[in-house]
Amino acid sequence: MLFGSVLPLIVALACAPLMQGVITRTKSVIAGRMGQPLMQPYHDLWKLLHKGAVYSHTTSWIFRTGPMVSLASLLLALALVPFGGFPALSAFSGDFILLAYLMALGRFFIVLAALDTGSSFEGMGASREVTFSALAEPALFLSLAALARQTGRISISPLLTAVSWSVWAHAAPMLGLTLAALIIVFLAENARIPVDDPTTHLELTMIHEVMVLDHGGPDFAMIQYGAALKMWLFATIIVAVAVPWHSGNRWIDTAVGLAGMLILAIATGVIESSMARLRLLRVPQLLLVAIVLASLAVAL
Amino acid sequence: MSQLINSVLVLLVLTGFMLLSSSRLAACIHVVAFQGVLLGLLAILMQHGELTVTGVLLPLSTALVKGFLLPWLLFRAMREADTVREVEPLISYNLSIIAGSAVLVFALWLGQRLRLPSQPPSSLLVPAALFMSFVGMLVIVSRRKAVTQALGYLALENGVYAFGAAVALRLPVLVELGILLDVFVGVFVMGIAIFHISREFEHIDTDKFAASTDRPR
Amino acid sequence: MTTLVASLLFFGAGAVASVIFARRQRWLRLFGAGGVILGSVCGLVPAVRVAMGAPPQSLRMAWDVPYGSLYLRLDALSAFFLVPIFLICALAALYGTEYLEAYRERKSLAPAWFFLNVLAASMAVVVLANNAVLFLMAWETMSLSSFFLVTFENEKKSTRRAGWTYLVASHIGTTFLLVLFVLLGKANGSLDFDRFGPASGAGAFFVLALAGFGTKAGFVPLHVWLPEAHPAAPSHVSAIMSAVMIKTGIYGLLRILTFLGPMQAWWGWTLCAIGLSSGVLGVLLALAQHDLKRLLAYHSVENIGIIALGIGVGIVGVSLGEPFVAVAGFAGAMLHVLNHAMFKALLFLDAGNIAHTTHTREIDRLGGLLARMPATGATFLVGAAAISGLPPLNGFISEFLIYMASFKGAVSSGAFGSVPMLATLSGLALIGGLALACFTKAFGIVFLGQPRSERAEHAREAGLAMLAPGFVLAAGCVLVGLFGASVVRAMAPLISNVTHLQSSLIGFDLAGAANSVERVAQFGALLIAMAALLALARTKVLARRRVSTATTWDCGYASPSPRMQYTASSFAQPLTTSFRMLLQTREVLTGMEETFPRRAEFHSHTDDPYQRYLFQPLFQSINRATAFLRPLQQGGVQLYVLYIVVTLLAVMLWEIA
Amino acid sequence: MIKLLVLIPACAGIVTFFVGSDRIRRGVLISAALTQTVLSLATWVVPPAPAMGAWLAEDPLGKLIETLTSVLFLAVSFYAVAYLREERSQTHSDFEEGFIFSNAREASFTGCLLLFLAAMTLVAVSQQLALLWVAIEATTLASAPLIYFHRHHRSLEATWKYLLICSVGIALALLGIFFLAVAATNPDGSTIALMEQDLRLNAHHLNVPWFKAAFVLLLVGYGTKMGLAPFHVWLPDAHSEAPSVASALLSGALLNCAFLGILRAQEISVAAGLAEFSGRLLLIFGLVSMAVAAVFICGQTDYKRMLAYSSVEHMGILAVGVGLGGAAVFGAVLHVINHSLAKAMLFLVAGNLLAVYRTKNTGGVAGALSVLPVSGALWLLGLFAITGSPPFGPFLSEFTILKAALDQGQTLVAVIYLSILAVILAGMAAPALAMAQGTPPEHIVPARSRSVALSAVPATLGIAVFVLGIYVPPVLTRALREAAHLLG
Repeated sequence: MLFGSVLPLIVALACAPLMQGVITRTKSVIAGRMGQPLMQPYHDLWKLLHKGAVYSHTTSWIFRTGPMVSLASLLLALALVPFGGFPALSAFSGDFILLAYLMALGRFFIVLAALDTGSSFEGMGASREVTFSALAEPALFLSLAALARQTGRISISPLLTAVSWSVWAHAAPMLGLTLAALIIVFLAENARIPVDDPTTHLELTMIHEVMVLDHGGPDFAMIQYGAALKMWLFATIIVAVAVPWHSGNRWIDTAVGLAGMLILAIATGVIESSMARLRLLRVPQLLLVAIVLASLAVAL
Repeated sequence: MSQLINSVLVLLVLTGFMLLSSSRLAACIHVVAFQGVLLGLLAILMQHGELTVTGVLLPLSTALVKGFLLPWLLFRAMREADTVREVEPLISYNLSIIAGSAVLVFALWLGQRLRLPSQPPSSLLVPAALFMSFVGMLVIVSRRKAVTQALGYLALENGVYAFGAAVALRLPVLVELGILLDVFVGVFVMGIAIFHISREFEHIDTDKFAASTDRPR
Repeated sequence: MTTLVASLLFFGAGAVASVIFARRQRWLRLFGAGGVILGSVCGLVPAVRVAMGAPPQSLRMAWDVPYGSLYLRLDALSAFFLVPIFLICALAALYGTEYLEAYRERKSLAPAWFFLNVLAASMAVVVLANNAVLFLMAWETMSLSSFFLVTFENEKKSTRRAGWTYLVASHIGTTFLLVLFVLLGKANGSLDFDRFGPASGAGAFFVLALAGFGTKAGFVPLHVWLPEAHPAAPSHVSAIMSAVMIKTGIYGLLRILTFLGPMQAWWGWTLCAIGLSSGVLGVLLALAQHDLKRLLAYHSVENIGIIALGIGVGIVGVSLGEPFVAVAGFAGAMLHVLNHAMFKALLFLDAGNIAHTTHTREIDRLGGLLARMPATGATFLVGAAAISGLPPLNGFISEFLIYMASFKGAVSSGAFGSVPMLATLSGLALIGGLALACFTKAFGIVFLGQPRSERAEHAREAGLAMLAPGFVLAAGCVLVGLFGASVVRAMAPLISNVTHLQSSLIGFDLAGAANSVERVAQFGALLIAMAALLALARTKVLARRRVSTATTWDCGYASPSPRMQYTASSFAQPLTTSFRMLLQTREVLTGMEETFPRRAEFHSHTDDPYQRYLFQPLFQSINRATAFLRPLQQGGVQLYVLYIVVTLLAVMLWEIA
Repeated sequence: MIKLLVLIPACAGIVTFFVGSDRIRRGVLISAALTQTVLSLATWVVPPAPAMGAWLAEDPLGKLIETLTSVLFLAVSFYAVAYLREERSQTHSDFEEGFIFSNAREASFTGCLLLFLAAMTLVAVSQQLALLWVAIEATTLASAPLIYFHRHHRSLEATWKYLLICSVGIALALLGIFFLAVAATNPDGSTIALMEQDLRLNAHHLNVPWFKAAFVLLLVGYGTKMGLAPFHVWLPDAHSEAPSVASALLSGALLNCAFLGILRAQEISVAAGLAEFSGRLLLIFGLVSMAVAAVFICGQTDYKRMLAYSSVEHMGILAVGVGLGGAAVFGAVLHVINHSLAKAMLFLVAGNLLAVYRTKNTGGVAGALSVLPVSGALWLLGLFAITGSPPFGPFLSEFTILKAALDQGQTLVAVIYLSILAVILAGMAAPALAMAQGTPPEHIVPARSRSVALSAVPATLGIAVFVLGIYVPPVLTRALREAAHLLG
């Protein structure tokens, strides 16, 4: 049993960077390039872990703490999410509030670390990060509330397990709307196009990437790994809602879940390739759309 | 008897109109002095024939104070003030008289509404007294000089007194004297004030008082 | 009860001693602060005991005042408010001993100590009073003494202005309370609280209480005095006012709820609406501020909004017959009262440390203070994380309970009943996100990066008396974050008092809520452990590598200067622009005209919208009306007599005819 | 004993006119005030026998007003001695317009003060309504010279207005008394004596229309003297131009005496079962007075005028209290005491401010707390007391009136009452706070040592206001109950 609960965590820890690799690969394929290997994120992390560190004179202990706290909070958050047929390591009423706020805690420290450098570019990124996440938060909570209303559960692990085809059958529009809202939140929170462009090299236009300009070595590895975990976490929720396959056999369910993750990664790559990044001023509107979608999902 | 009372009352009403229409300050003081004498007469007439010592002495002293002493004070104040001896009304004399007539009508109406509990010797009593008081106030409101206002106050007081006399009020002597003393001191103090005003302002026009206002400046 | 009376006597003695030793600085400090600290410590003992479940105590004495009696009662509700009051007062007094020294040369400190004692005593009596006259007297004494503390630096015009606003606002608030208590007295035949009971017209009472107590608590739109008065006061007083004094408004509201009988759903909805607008507007306005203490003051509006949300959800829960929603809502609100007291006092005291050494509260003039004031910075970080509602600190626990209540309410009620719950939910989420933005700004700009001015450059760490309260409060934030469950469990009598629900129901649901809180706390502990583990790993890894320092990467620009750093205003700009409609920020941009512009200036200023569009026009129109009538008194005697004549005739005609 | 109450100050007053030595004259003032106060306090222990055929007698209401007047006068006379000592120099330059003026002779000022006290005492103890009238008019005449102490044109103007307008008002009150006499005449010609008690006992035999008319006249007449709007117009001028000693007495004692005149009429009206009619009138005039005061307090730039308008406001509150009847009357009578003490204190403090800052303009006074610490603190205390904040006396009385209004279901009255009080607080606090707080103008020096009495007297009054706010002695409560008993 314990192994079953730890499994989602192990899968997440192991496969999270792979998801980024899949997205990058998808984009290269669509662009007609060969692209980097699927395992490139792992290589990157490995290389970073073996580097030294360079710190700016202006920075303080906050700058060094930021990546650790951020990674720690994401690791704990993952313990709350189920995967495939396996329940989460821990579940209690209201745990998704903790989930959301653990991510907020991580963000809090990353943002402070960015401000610690005194660089105006990182300040700019930090400012955008807090702006967009402040707007993404209500959308996330409303989406979760919509799911909670459909399933009658207020704990994330039972809630996601309770979503089934029968729920879809009788509340398809609501779940659809919720899913749409969740996908927007997913894109925004993980700094994907159309909100942010993870591959841009112009500091003025970036959000997440610009915040971590000054980090290097193991610190940067922690941040990158944390980002991968965060994407995995959101993706898990989306997949659990979109592919509520409960065959009875946990291993089959897990395989289905992994397939779902793959599809989502590819879909993200497709979205990124087919869309341009939005103007920064338009991003709040996109998030507002997410809020409206989620509210509709709850109210209906 | 009641004819006599009636004629005194009519005379009192006439003095009211005279007060409103005279343009000379001195004439006005004379009119008020005459009112004082008439009041004394009225008070004696209202004694119902049973003349007592106090019943005669009080009206006499009233006549003395109101008819001679106070007018004298006012004359003195006027002389000391030594300014233009015109009345200088704020509204024209014609308008004053019209206002006076209106007030008379009002007084008559009020007299109708407020019936005396016991049958009065003359139906004119209450209206005439009220009319006199109103005229006093009218003078205060419509005249410029401090002296005229003191005069108006006196006329008002006369009206009130006339009412007292008219309803044959038997106030204790002490009170009557007290009232008289108050009026006397009042006018006396006013006279002093007028004297100071004339020295301080070089005019005694109270409508130019404006040092203490709350008008937004 | 004897201990409580002794505590009040200590305050009294402190006040008297402050007058007697007005000219002896050392004695003044000793007795002024000693009175507050001794009184608070003395009062904490019974307060904590009753809060943890000891039976209520009361004391009644005759009092020769119309309708009054000296009737004090310490029950769970009072005790729960009394604990933070005493705690914060004692710490603030300790802080004041050092903080006020800066004013010693310029002015007498006697009023500051005198009124601090009076304020502490009057707050205690407010929550203890069991008679309306006594309550009102203590209430106004509290307002007056805090008014004098607010205007301590009255040589500044802005402070005097703030004082006036505060005075007028609290007076208007009290006016509603006068009516409220008189009507309650009329309905129940006595002005003693224990005679108050359910009466017809409960809705009207509720509205009156909302207006009266809401003014003190700072509910939007009655909050306008708050961002003026709190920053103007000396920092330890700001801490008391923001942390506990405005909570007496919440106390009053809850106390009134205990009288009113069955709760109606619309009360809850109203409170939710007020809470939402206070929370969102409070945090948005805070984001737009440039003054650190003003920013904190607006956060008080925000947090009061969160508390109102909790109470509102709780009331809706009671009226819908959902005990869990009710219990979690009220428990969250109550816990947030305690938590906000701790972290807001902490933040104000730290802001005081900063103002003390740099003589400025302008966020954009500060920077890099963490290196210069490490202890202040660390405690401020704890406070900032706590107020943003981040685990594992106390702010998260209370918000967590309110979230849970509204989730539960949204799940189990019909479409109609779920609307306020969902509004609360998304509102809380938005508030949480914005608060995070605001405090990353506050902490990031003030403490991180490089100093933006000479003053910040030479900042020095405060002394022990000013740091110790911060440590205590920071520790409190962590401890409540980790052991909040036991506090929640102790709230059963209090919640049954307010909600009139059966205690068995409350016990069950409270246990449920407490269990979740406990799990959260476990995660908090794990989080700390995990972070420590990672830190260990990182040190291990880096130990063998080269660690060097360099200039901040600035796109290749070699010598960045402090002036090039991002500022607080620019940090908040995307959000203030998004909410332009609510904030109406005024921006003035000059310069940038020639090809090589010499000088460009940019100012932005955000007025309080209610101040600007509601209260200023209101007071201006009163002024205009009086100015319009003033020519009535124009000086001429004739006119004056005419007034008399006309009035006389009019009344005669009216009454006689 | 009752006669002595009136005669002591009267004789002392006449004597002082002729005393040349400052020292003796001041001694006479203090000792007369002291004796009178002791006597009037003695009447609380030993009820005095009625005098002059029961024309002079002490009923609970009269006793209260009388004692209050004596005590206040005693306090003010201590202040006055110190004040006169400071004002010794004969010529002053006016601080508003800069001209040179002199003061009136100190002998006549002191004499008039004492005569004023005698007249006020007579008002309080008269049971005969016409005698009451005589006494009230006498207060006008005795106090007019007090206003004209500083010999310059503004004070003269104020004196003239005071004299003329009050005389006109009082003349109307006399007419009212005559009307009352008519109302007291039975159709058979027999009359009820114009004694308070007789009228009250035979109130049901009164002729109603005449009584109503009489009440209106008395209300307008005495209301003029009391400062009910719109008859209050003389009041701000007189109270602001008079020296502070006189202002304190005018506001603190004289207004009560005029109020007593109205209360006498109200007692009869209540006995006659016409409380509804007279109460309504009082209520309306009370609220109008409060509103008018609010209008002129907001934006007021002269602090003595501000205090004067505040007196108008409080007279309005008294009228509202009595007009409401029931428990509110108790509040109103209590408020008489609270207002007198607080307002007298404020005027005396204003005198101190005036002496140092040499301006009556609120804008010219700042930082009083640092220049005159005691006076500055008392100024703030007075501000909060007079605006009805706890823990000061006026709060309790205003609260009692409010409670009565709401208990009677007069919600509209309560709402108007409270809103006006709020506006007045806002209007008064802004300038008054700025006066006490802030930094004093540079040319102001707290130099010259001032007599202790100048701050001790207002401080004593301030303490009294505070004590009455947290403790109403049972003996006072009983006296107030008795006094309120006959007023419905």
